Amino acid sequence: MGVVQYIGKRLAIYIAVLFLGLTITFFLPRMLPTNPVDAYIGQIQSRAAGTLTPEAITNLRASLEQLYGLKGDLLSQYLGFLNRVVLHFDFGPSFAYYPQPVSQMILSALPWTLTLLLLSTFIAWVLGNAVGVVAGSFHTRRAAAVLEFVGILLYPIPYYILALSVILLLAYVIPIFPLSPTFPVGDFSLQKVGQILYNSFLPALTLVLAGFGWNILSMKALAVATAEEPYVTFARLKGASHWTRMVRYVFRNAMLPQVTALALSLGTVFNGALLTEILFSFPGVGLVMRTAASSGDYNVLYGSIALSIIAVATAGLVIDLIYPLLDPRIRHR
Amino acid sequence: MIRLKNVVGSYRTSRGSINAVDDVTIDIPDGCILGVAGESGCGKSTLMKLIYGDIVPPMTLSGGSIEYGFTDERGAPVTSANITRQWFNRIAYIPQSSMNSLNPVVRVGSQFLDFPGPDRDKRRVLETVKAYIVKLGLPVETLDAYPHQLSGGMRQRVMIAMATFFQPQLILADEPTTALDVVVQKDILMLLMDVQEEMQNTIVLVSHDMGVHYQTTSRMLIMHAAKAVEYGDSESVFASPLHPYTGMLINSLPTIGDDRAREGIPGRPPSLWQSLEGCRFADRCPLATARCRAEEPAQLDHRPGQFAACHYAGETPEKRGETKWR
Amino acid sequence: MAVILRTDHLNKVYRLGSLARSREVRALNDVNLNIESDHPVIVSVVGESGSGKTTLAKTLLRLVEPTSGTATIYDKTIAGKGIHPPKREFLASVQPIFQNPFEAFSRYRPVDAYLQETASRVAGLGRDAATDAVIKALASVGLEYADVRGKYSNQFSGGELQRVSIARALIPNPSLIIADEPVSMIDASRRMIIINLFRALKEEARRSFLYITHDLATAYYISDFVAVMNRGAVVEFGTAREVMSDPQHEYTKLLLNSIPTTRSRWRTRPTLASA
Amino acid sequence: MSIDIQADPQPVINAGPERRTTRGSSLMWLLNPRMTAGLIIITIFVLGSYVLPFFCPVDPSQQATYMKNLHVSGKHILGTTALGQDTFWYLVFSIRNSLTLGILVGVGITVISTTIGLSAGYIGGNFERLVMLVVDTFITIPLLPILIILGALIRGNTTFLSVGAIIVVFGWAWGARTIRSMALTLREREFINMARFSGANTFHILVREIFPYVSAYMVVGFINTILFAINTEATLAVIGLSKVEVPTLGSIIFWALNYNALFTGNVVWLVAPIVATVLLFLGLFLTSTGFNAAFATRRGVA
Repeated sequence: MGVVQYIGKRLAIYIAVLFLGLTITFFLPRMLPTNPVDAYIGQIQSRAAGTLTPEAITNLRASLEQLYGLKGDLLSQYLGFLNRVVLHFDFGPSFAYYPQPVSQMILSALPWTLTLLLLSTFIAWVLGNAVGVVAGSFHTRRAAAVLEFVGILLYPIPYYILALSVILLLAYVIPIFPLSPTFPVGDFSLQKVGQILYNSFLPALTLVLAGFGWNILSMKALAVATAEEPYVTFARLKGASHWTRMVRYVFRNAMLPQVTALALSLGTVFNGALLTEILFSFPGVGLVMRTAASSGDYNVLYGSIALSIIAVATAGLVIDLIYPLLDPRIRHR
Repeated sequence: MIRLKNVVGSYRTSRGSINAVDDVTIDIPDGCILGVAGESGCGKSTLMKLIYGDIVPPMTLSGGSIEYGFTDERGAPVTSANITRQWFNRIAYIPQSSMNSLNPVVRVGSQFLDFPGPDRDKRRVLETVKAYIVKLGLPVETLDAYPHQLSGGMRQRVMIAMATFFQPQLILADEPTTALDVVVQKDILMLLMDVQEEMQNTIVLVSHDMGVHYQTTSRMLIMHAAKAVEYGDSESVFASPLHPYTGMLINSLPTIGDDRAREGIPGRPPSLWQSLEGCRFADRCPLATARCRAEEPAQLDHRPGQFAACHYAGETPEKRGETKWR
Repeated sequence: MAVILRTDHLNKVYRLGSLARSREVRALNDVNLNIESDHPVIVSVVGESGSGKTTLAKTLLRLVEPTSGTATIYDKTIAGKGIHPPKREFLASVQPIFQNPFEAFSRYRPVDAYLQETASRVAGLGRDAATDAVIKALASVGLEYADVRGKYSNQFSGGELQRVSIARALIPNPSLIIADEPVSMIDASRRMIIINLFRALKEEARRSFLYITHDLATAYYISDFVAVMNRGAVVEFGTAREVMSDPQHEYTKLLLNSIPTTRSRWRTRPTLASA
Repeated sequence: MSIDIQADPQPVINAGPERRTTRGSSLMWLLNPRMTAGLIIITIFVLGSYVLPFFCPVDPSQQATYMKNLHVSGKHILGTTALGQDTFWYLVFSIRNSLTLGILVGVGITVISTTIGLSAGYIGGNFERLVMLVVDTFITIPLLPILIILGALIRGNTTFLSVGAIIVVFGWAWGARTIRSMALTLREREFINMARFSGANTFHILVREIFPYVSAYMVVGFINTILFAINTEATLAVIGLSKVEVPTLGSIIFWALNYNALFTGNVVWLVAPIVATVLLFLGLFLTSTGFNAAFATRRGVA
């Protein structure tokens, strides 16, 4: 398979995934018995203690349907949805912060999420793989078993448990970090940056720990398998040093499936990031979604989902496009 | 001269210990190509590991000694204890599967550099490598290629270039052409012989193909069930084998133009897990007598430089009824 | 005379890559073979890796559909574009023996299950008749039913298992047995046991064999006819004796010259009497 | 496994009849240290959470049964919650409900992913391409945002089981992907052709030839799915989007967080479910990797 075919195939999958993902987002909520308009009208009704007239309700319903793109039959709704999302990146206005456009709200939260996510994923990947390759290369030693045990202990633990444990340990038992973090908004100053870093430490630590365990385990398994490859045996018989074998032979080869696995697990990593944001009140997309969910701000929810799908699919695409640079078997054919 | 004295190589497993190479004593003269033949499981690969010094658990050199007859940089004699420091220096190894023995994600050229050589200047070494591979009939571009871009024959040439680059005194080749087609196999074997003739070093070649041995070797070692059963000049081993096993091995496969019926060798080598008495070939041997089953034959020189471990090796072929297996 | 095997302009083209940059590999290039005989025969197809010999075998076994052309076995056209012989009839007339016997049986099923199934599903025998057929087939390859029954593939040696595999192929009395490198995974010292078995089965069970191999010497030893393949094409065809002792095609000569025999040396080797 | 040609690093290859193992019915080979540790933990959790409720004096989710925020004592092993529930009993019911959900979802997902994965891998062609596209989409798109919107929409009008159903809808893809790639390699194996020439049809091949090779993975996949399901429900519950009235490992934390257990000093309310979750997940994970390792060793892979 040449590079051109590789890229072409990957792009086709990307477009298909985006299309399918957006379609699922569109149809799933519409298959549920409740719809946002009814839910919202119900909310207003109960607030107004049932004093709304039927005409008022009809008017309200019409304007809400307009707002949510629920007008017309399912097909025209669907086409309208795709048209707005794909061509204009428009999700309508937020309801809770009317008339602020949803896209603007999400885009201002996105840098927070991306910084937290990219940084912690990168650190977890590098640290986890470094520890994993050492554990795998020396898998007969006792120390390697200890390293692997760290992975076993960390890997199955859900994000929310990690987050709470981190809070309990580093903010409650040993109170070095704030129990309820606050993130300043507005113009940046040096002091604010410091405050942000200080408050972001625990959420970042949570994400690093979660990714760390997974990377250790899977890299260790890959490294053990790679170390059995004839080319590593031959390198040893050539008299190549331990370091050369571990880095140039085992790691260079075992890294490739790890990159692919990272691209595949981005969705899960992203989930974790959203959840962590919610638990730490970190002002990213996750928190926006949580707030929107409790106030019934459905446009914001739809927008965040669409954006999440686009972001994760694009990140996966980027990783897969970098892949040929790492694997000469795809690059040179 | 490389001297193997009563060499025993064992594997330790949860079921106990077995000797995969059992009491092998041979002198390998300098400047020869020694062929090692035998069925799978006879211990030929274990013997190679022992000579190469690749002794890692569960395998151990549990008896005997190996003297290499050459010295290290400081003039001290090389032994099993320090042979690993001579890897790809005084002693080199050509593996079976060139396909998988090169790192798939690193260019061929830089794989010439990741073992410690006498010269630390990588650029200068690379220039020498270039000149050398051209001499071995490979294009210069080979060094910039990745392994998957080379054909099987080219890869095996690269392996030979790597193994012979530092002009080692001893080269071990474990089934170096098994994975190749016959036409390429001939090329590679010829190249190996050329290199050996020029460098006048010693090559130990393991192969299951008696034809390969006949074409390339000057001395032959035949192994059966961890024992050395025959050792001598190839010419003489092929022309008039002393051990019935050697004769059967040579004649186990048909030859074009020869219409005699072939039977192969009946039975299988005995399991090394059980205690073995007498000759280990007795159960498969058409000549075996009660003495063979009771008494283990000693390695006896029946001709100058040719020994066999068979009670009846000294008898004339007619008397031994050689027609039974030829 | 019956047509044992005939191929008419058999072609197989594999397309690698996709629309952007495709590469064609011609695995079979206009293969025309015609073997007629009144007696069962052993036909060898010899060639190096990539010569197309395995593709030919797979085409005849209907595991690969030819791009064009047809193949006929014992007067029945069995392969070609759009040709679908009745499944049972096909299985009863052509049976395979595979290269690696350990790969040819599932590790999770006793090997005799495959024999039983062949007897009941392909040969269409009832329960008792099927068992009889299995016993008979095993006996003809020198194995006892009691030693095979209920055992899994890892409980056999390679040679034994290959014989079980041959016994299975014999059960429906196929006209042609196609053996793709059946001895390459078996220790050199014991290959002749299988090779001689083919010869004996040809004489006694009156089966024809198509023996696919890279080993010219064993092909010479058992074959009636030999086809030499190179790059998808049959470059030389004839009786084993003709082809091997008086090769016409340059490629056949090259192959024969490259075999390391124990009869004459490529070049003289120094002896060590002097050393 | 090759018989010849290959070198003889392990002289065992040619060892005689001793090597021939007979298939015993004993499953002792499975018990490596990891698996043993995992099974012990799981057994304790399963027995504890399914048997103990029979001895429970009251409905643990009933609020104001006891005094609020009582400390750990002989009467209340883990104290009481800010809602006046006994923390220990609430936790026991939580574990039981989470486990039940996990097992039900695990069964559902295993059946669906095996069916889809096997058929896609074996049948191949355009069918496989289409299935894989859907699978890749389900794997790539982040699940949590979708669960959040579904949770927001159906909150209040849902049953605990419909939460499980949603998890099944979004959870089958990973397993299907793994099983499909296994079926894909199995399809090329020679014994499939052997079965075909022995007269087997597609259904026989899927069930008799391919399934046994996949079944070991299914056990691993099933356990991992239990982890996934418990985790997903708990995640939703923690942010208040599951049926939080039902005691689960997530909802207990939701209430603890909502009533600021840390500030009020009722740390046990928060720590107890965390410890329970970590132990349970560790047990499940050890069992699945232990099982995997035992199987790999037996097949000579590792």
